[in-house]
Amino acid sequence: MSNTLLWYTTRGAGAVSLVLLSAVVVLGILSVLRVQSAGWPRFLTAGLHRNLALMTLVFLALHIVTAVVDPFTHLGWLTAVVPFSSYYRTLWLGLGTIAFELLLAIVLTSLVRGFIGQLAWRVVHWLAYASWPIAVVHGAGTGTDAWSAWLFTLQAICVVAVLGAIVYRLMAGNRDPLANARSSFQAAVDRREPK
Amino acid sequence: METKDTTQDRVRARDAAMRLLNRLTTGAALSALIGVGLFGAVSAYTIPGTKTSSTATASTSATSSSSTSSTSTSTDASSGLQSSTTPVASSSSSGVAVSGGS
Amino acid sequence: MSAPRLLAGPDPSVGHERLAAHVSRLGPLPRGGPALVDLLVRTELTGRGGAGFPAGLKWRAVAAASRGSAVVVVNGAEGEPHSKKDRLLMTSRPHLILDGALLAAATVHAKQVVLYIGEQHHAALRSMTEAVAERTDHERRLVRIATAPARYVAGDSSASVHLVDAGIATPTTTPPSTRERGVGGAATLVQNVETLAHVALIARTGTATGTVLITVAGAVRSPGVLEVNVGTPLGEAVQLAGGPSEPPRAVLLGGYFGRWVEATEAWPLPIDPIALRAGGLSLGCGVIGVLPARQCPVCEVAGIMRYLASESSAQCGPCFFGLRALADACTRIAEGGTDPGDLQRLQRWSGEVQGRGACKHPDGAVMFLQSAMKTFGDDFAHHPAHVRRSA
Amino acid sequence: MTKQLELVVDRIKCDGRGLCAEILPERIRLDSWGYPIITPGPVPEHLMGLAQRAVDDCPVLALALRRAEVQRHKTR
Repeated sequence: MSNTLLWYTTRGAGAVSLVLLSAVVVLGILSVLRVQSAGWPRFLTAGLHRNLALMTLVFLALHIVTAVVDPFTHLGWLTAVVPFSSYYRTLWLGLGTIAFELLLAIVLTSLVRGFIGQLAWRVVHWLAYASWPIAVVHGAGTGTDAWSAWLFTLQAICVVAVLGAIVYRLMAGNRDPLANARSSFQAAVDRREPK
Repeated sequence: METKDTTQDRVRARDAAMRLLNRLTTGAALSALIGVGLFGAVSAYTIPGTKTSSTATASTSATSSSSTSSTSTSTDASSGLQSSTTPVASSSSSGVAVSGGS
Repeated sequence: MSAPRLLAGPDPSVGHERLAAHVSRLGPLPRGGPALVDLLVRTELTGRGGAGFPAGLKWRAVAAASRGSAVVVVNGAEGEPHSKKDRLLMTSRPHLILDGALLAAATVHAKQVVLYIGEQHHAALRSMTEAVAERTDHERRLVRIATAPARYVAGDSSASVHLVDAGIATPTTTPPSTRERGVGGAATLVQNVETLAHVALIARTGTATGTVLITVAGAVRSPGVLEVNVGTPLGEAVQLAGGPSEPPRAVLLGGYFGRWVEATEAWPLPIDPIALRAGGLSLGCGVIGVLPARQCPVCEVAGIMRYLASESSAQCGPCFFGLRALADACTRIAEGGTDPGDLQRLQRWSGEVQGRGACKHPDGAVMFLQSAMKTFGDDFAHHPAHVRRSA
Repeated sequence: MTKQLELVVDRIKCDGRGLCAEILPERIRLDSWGYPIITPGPVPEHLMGLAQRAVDDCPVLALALRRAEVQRHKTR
């Protein structure tokens, strides 16, 4: 396999991973918002969210493996595992490693959600809001052509989509119809000692 | 409030949505694969100076994508922006390979 | 009347019977153990908190799951709006309750006894606190007091365990039942105060007490708590409470989770937890509420349904939304007159709510409504619009 | 004897997202307020895959497959 082909594959897979990850985040938010319509049941959003998340891992693996095995890099596998261990572009590559590891944690905990329990799963899942921006910064900060028009456009689309979804979520409030009544009742019967 | 749909209707809707989910997932996977080729090729064209020979390597996929006009305009834009980084290109090619475009 | 009664001894109105008087009147506390469980099973003592579960079976289950670290929760929350008998017992016979609790602790191998008392029952809290202080060091170390919020569901056994554990008196999902996994994960016996007082007497005499505490409320001349022999006709109990203060229409038997019975059918009913259960009724928490003929039953039912809906802890959707929908439909009929659509909705929603909560709150409310619609069928079917009662 | 599993829902955890009823309408329907009503009894073998999927896809982990109660009479 040609080195240059590896190099282009790394970049292509990286760009695709960012698009997929952004789509996964948007779908996750749409799930929480209980979006549905005729012909689009809620489990479709959830199923797509899960399938695309697994797909993101596949393309990230492609991104990382092609980068590491590229003989020009001399980076070694350590860079893929330990953040900020790279001699080159320490910060930007380190962010990429962190984003990947957070995502891996999110996916792995989701696969064993039944064992670790809903609360632990939720806490880890909130890391999505850390993983995604770190990945964006990694993509924007690294690469000689990071600010080339096509990548910039791609990143802009992803950022707008996710930020839009986040704003929508914040404005929509809690979609659990019981949330308010439940918390006010609990406040009424809460006899915990004030600490 | 009343559920007019029979169980049969809801089973049909479920099956249709399951098929849609499979189609969307397959479509996403294919698009992603094509995307890797496309973005790889685009990046090959947009990186100035380095690896003129590499363009030929990627040309099979690149030729198909180069027909899009946006690619050619982005080439101009990036080459303008990248001019300052050009001297580093030869040494950075290895680094770029790791970090490139995620 | 051979067997001793719960309220024998000094007049309950004078307050808490001191430990010395209690011991000299009834003798020392016998030992707990498997024999006591057999005795409770034989005497067919049932829980007096409302559910009416056989005490002996419950003790046996907790003892089996105990592993030496069980907990006894003495349920004196008494959140039922018209019930007063648990309070009267706590303020007048605290040592009878403590005796029963200590017997339970010894029998199920408990290392902790929690007195769970409604925080609005100030006199009961004071009396129980003083009674604990009169006990031996060993007993005092075993017992502690936790206050229950003044809410209907706070009396649920899982809510009492949740309060003791986490400080929040909301019911939790069962199974696991509190008998298997209660306070701190240990097997827990949650037992009503009256039930434990009966145990204290049964353990001493070896026979059933043969009495039951009831609260007669509503349209009677002197409403209040009575101790009657099991089997006493309901009409006789109402006479003991001074008799109806005006022509009666119906009786609500067992409190807000209870059943409505037309007055004429109610008078011959025996006040006997087991016999009533066999007849599809329930003594529940012992409340006997007399509804006067002058009052509109539909309006009364609508008011109680609104109360029960507001007392949902809003943890389970079917209970919270279902009871609200049922209460709203009752209120529409009460205020706007009968609408056949609402009658149908009451039936359909009742079916959708029943059995679909973590605790029995929705079930109790639906049973109450179902019995009301059966007993007051004509009133529901022909309720006029905009009734303004000058009562 | 094959293992008999039945669907149970934790009423307190359930917040009425409704995915389970979409995935397994054969056994689960929603009440007037969007909360699942589950057909009692063991899940037939040919629906086990979908039942497991409904369990896995519940966003709040409120649905579970438990060994069916031995008792023959159903209270409800």
